[in-house]
Amino acid sequence: MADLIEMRGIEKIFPGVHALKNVDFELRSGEVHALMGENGAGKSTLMKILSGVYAKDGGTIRVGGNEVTIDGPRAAQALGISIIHQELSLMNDLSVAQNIFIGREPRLRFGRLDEAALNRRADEIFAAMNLHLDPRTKVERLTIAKQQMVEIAKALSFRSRVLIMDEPTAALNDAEIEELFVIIRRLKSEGVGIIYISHKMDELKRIADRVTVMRDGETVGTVPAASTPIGQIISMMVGRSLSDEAAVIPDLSAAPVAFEVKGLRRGREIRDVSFSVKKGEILGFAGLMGAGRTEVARAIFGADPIEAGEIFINGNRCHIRAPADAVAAGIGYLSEDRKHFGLAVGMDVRANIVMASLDRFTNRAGQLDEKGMRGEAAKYISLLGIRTPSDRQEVRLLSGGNQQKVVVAKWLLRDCEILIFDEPTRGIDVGAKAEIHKLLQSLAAQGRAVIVISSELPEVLRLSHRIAVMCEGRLTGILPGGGKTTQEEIMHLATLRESAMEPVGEPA
Amino acid sequence: AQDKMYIPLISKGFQHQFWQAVKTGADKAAAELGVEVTFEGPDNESMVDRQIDMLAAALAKHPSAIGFAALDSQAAIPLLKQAQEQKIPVIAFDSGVDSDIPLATAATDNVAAAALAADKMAELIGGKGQVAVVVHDQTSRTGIDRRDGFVNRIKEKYPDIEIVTVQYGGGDQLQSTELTKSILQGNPDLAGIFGANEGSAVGVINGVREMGKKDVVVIGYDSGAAQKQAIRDGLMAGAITQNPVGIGYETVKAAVAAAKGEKVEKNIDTGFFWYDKTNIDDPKIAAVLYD
Amino acid sequence: MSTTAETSRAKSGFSLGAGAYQKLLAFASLVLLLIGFSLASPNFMQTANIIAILQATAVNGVLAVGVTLVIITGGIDLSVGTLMTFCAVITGVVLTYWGLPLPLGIVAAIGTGALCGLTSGFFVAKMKIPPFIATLGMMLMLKGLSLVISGTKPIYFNDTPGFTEISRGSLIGAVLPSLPLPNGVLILFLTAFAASYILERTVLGRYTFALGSNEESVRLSGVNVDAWKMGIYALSGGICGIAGLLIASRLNSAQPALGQGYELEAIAAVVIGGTSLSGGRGTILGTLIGALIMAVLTNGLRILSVAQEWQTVVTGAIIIMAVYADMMRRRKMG
Amino acid sequence: MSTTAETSRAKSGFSLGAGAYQKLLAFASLVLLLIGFSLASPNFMQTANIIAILQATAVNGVLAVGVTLVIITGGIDLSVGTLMTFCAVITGVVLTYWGLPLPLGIVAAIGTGALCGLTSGFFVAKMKIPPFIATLGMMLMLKGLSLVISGTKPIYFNDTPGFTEISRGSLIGAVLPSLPLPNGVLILFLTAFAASYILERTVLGRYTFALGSNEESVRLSGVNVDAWKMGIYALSGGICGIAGLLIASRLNSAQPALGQGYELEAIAAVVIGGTSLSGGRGTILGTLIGALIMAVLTNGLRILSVAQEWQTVVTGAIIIMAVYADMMRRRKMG
Ligand SMILES: Nc1ncnc2c1ncn2[C@@H]1O[C@H](COP(=O)(O)OP(=O)(O)OP(=O)(O)O)[C@@H](O)[C@H]1O
Ligand SMILES: Nc1ncnc2c1ncn2[C@@H]1O[C@H](COP(=O)(O)OP(=O)(O)OP(=O)(O)O)[C@@H](O)[C@H]1O
Ligand SMILES: [Mg+2]
Ligand SMILES: [Mg+2]
Repeated sequence: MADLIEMRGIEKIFPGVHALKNVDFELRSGEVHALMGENGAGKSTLMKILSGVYAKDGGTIRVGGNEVTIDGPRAAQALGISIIHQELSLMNDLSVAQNIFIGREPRLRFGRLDEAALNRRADEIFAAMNLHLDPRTKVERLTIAKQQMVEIAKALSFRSRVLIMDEPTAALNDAEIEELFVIIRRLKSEGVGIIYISHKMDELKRIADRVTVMRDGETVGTVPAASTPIGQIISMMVGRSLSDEAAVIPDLSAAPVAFEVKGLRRGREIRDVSFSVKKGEILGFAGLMGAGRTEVARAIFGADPIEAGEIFINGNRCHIRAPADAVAAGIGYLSEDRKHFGLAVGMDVRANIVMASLDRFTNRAGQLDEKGMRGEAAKYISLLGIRTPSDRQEVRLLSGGNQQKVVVAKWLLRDCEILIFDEPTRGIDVGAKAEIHKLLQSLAAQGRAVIVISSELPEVLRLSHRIAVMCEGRLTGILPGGGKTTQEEIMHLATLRESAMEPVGEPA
Repeated sequence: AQDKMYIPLISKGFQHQFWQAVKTGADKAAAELGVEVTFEGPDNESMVDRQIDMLAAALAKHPSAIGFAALDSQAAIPLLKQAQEQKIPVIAFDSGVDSDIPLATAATDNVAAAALAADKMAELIGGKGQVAVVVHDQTSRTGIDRRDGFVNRIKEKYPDIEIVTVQYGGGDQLQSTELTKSILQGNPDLAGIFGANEGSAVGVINGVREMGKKDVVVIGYDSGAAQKQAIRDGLMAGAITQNPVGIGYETVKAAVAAAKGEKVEKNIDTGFFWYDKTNIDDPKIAAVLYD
Repeated sequence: MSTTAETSRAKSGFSLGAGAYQKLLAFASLVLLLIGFSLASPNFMQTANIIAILQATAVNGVLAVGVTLVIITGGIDLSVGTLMTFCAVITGVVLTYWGLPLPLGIVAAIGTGALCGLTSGFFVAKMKIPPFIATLGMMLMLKGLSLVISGTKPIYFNDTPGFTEISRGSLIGAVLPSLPLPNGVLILFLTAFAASYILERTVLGRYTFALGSNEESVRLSGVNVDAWKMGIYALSGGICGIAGLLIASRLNSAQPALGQGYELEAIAAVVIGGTSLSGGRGTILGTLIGALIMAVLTNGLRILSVAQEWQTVVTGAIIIMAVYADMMRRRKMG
Repeated sequence: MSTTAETSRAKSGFSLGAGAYQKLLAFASLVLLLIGFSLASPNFMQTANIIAILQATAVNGVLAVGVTLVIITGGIDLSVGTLMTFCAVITGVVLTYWGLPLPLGIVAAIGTGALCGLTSGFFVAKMKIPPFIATLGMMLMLKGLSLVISGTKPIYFNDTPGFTEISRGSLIGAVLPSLPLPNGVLILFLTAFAASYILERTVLGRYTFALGSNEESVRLSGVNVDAWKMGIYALSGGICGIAGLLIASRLNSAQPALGQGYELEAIAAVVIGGTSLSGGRGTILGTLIGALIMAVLTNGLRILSVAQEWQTVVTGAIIIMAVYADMMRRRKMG
């Protein structure tokens, strides 16, 4: 059978970055072809060329055996290629259904819109995805995860021959990932070719047929997914092998409580949440999408208002009304939504890294210490392996994973006593993820209190000294970390609806 | 205040010194005659429809009489008819209204006044040479009348004088200053400049001063502290002044008379005067000048 | 779920009459102003004055409706005022200089407006010139051309009987003598209704919001963004043409020097009406209310015989307060 | 690698002198205009005229520098023109009515400007009123207050010897008689240099860019966003105070009616200079060039004695072309 897509010798050069060097890639119909590689390896760039977002600087593309020129998104759509972009690009002010069918609205005569048909069709797609979402909801009201689901629905609505998924699961929880895989399998059986990009190694075995690995803008090789050990794929990606150690839980019985929250509430989103973190402890937060973990973190940080609740730092009551108060009190919060809340993407890497710590680089006259900032930026660029031509590169030009590393660097540099990381490793490659885990552990070892919110259960299990689980705005229980807790126990608490409300584990 | 007669004056402008002088005259008459007067005008003389809105609001207050300086006579006719129906007498001021509704008009003949400026210019530059004109507005009645009055007189009577350019500075002193400097730069042999209202005239003085051109004859229009000073200092040869205080005063006086049903004179010519270094302190002239 | 759906429907707010509760609240600042002025002066709340206010709103209102469309795309249009004048002048040329019949004059005004709008749209969409500059340039060009074409003097419409009826006559008054609403006001409402319909119910409207929301994402969806954008600017220009007709008819003349400064007032009405200058959200109803707030304010202060310099001060303060009250209300409503 | 680094450093563009290549290119439209006018008229390229052009740039240039700061934060300031006038009037009150010494007048002008800017900033940052409305309200209030305070008449500075020297005198000319640059121009350059320094080298400047880039992310970095924003508006207001001094000194009087319309010209200079109205990027150097382009254009067309109505048309067209050329250049450079 002829390849559905055949890309040969693809070249792409950005100012200062040779992003793709003679890259080959092919896709058969009815296969899931995973594209792997470190942050900045060139995966998204290759896919943007295939979907008509970027023009290639060299090489050929064949679709169904015929050489084609793809000069725009419309051309790609005409060839039956659709894409879920890594960076969400939805229209916030429009409804979900309006977003999905933008450019293809069902119309009545005289250019009038058939809104009813629009919503009906969106409903049909959601039903097929087993997703409960009102098509009339405005996108800006959705969480990142739901927005991701909308992007997926939009791509599905094209009924394409080729579907590119650039990190579709980065924002998703296990339950949604499972739904997505059901859809992928169905599409596969219908003969659709799927290109799948992810940094979650476990997904490879579950869904991929073949794996192509890229490194530094070059193809390293293509291997069958089933018969190749994960370790080998990782070493193809990072050029070395990684060891995967479980968390060693220190004895914290003597450690003082660094941070305590009592009776935090706001409407239906946060319902009487209380917990504490000791110095040197990593408290993991698990829960399904919409459980309210982000809400709790933002409320603590003063980013959103609260109705009731007290916050204690080292035993002293703290009044936090704005993020500035929180940071002054020694709390740092890394947001799950880097594009909107984490980065000024139009500014350079250096400026973003120092954004939360500018007072440290300012003299009495308000003058900035450019040299000092350059030094710190350089330190974190090498520490986290941020792939960027220089620390003056605008952040929007970095790959998704490297942008995430910049946010991480920002909070590492700020050096807070209490650190809240919301999905810190979203979109970060395996190698760097291990680095970040090590960093978090060393922060805790230095006596900091660390809270990690993660939708990846393995990450929660690997990092946490204790695991808090939330469901529908309530803290349903706190479980011990390390090897003592299983995924099933967490899932039980994460789905403990109000009817069965009775906190388990240690009293909150 | 209920029994007090109320007379709104809708003028062509408000912030400029000329209009403030008209307002002074109106207020003076109001105090003497024991009536209440309000004075309003749009920001600039192109805002015909804004003036109509002002007139409409004034009519809604059921005044005893109205004073009106029309930016465009025709545009106001429906409202003037409405005033006529409601038996509200209308007195025109500053320039006439092309209609027989106004019972009286208190105005200056701008064309004749500008022609006098042209005569003085010709006299001062010796009947030949290049002159330029800086006007405040290209489309308003006063702008057109003063420009045409000046330009036509030169064309008719002084064939050896060339008008090299007519430019419009919106009556803004700074803009008129820059404009004058460019004119002087572009026409190095210029003999004289006529500034057609206070802002233009002051701008011309500033421009001439900044360019250091001592031999350019400057003729202005209206008065104001800066122009008076310039005439005393010899920077400005002289200027035409109207009698804005008189215009305001006569308008209110006529309006009160008309409201009482008395007969009023149809044309109240408040006159215009040439003033220069020699007569600026003459009590008759000083009375019509304002700061 | 149903709550969300309802809220979002109310927000999108089509149809000038429906969706009672939230709509009524949106009027709050306006209603407060009306009550205040009524109490302060018996001359305010009278049919003749209310009609005067509405008529004062007509031209600015129509311009504001036009510019709302452009602002929702995330653009701005500084040329609306001078474009209005330019259309009036062209109508004057067609009707008075060439002596053609009235319908052709109307077509000329709207056609000229649409064409100029299309040109601005071309500058913005195809030449990628920032809307501020493109329409600033357009504003200056049209300002100059109006003077050139008219010979810097007003063109009167005395030879076109019935021309003044466009704005001053009253079709409604002919049927209902107790409601002598001038046609100009009727035209404002019809224009607003049509624009609202287009915005909420047609593809063009959908792309208007989409462009303002996230232009790049619309482009990535394969939509011919440039063409639609030009269409929106053309529509907005056509609406300015209507404003040109209204003002020419009201003044029975095309005044070539008029128009500059009107863009600021129109944009102010739009923003007071809750449309965001960063695009993606806005309603025509809001714009109408914004325009009315400004007209009521100006008229009311005049009726109270407030000194002119204080009128300006008070207007500035009330605009800030009205918008602040509106922000508070919306924040409370979630 | 090094190319990108260089480009981005050049983009940030501090220091009016350095970074030669790209800076020179940014002048392209300006240089083209200068060459064109020089060829067209021998009277254009003369010391006196160049100085006249620079002097004509001074007031608008200073205002544009001030408004650049606000625009980079993603805001807008419509009140700059009337604020300038208000500051001039206050200076008049201090110097002429109260008879206080000159330095106090200068402090009063800049202080008043900063205070009014702070107030606008308060409306925007604390009351969350959209900058367009907040500064529109401010514009109207200041316009009215200038008239009220001055009693609707100009305040002259005849009793303050040396006041006119602020703008008209020439410190440089006293040292270098061949370069009689008026102090007004010198003040423009100093203001621009200081603003540029603040923007590129200080925390305030860093936050100016950051706010325009992504205000929410700055807030979530624990920065007291509101305070910094108010600071930026205050700084911008203080700069308008300098403009007030310049214009008062130039006219030897505070003209209370002047100022409206200046905001559009200032914003135009900023946008022509490449600063984006959506915030996050911009340079003072660009603004200076934008202001110069406008001044050269106006002056040149007048020198050529182009009829005024055509001047307007040509100005509009050239502004569009200049910005288009600039866009092309930048796109080519990547
Ligand atoms: N528009 C651009 N301009 C300049 N450089 C770019 C641009 N887009 C991408 N790059 C650079 O190209 C390289 C490849 O980026 P790409 O987004 O393809 O990486 P990726 O493999 O998708 O990484 P990730 O896993 O982090 O998403 C990176 O070094 C990135 O900085
Ligand atoms: N802008 C919003 N408007 C209304 N409801 C919202 C909004 N944002 C979030 N919610 C609701 O708040 C609740 C918690 O949201 P959120 O998804 O952020 O929690 P989370 O536990 O952090 O989940 P995630 O795993 O996605 O990070 C959900 O019920 C969600 O629907
Ligand atoms: Mg990527
Ligand atoms: Mg979350």
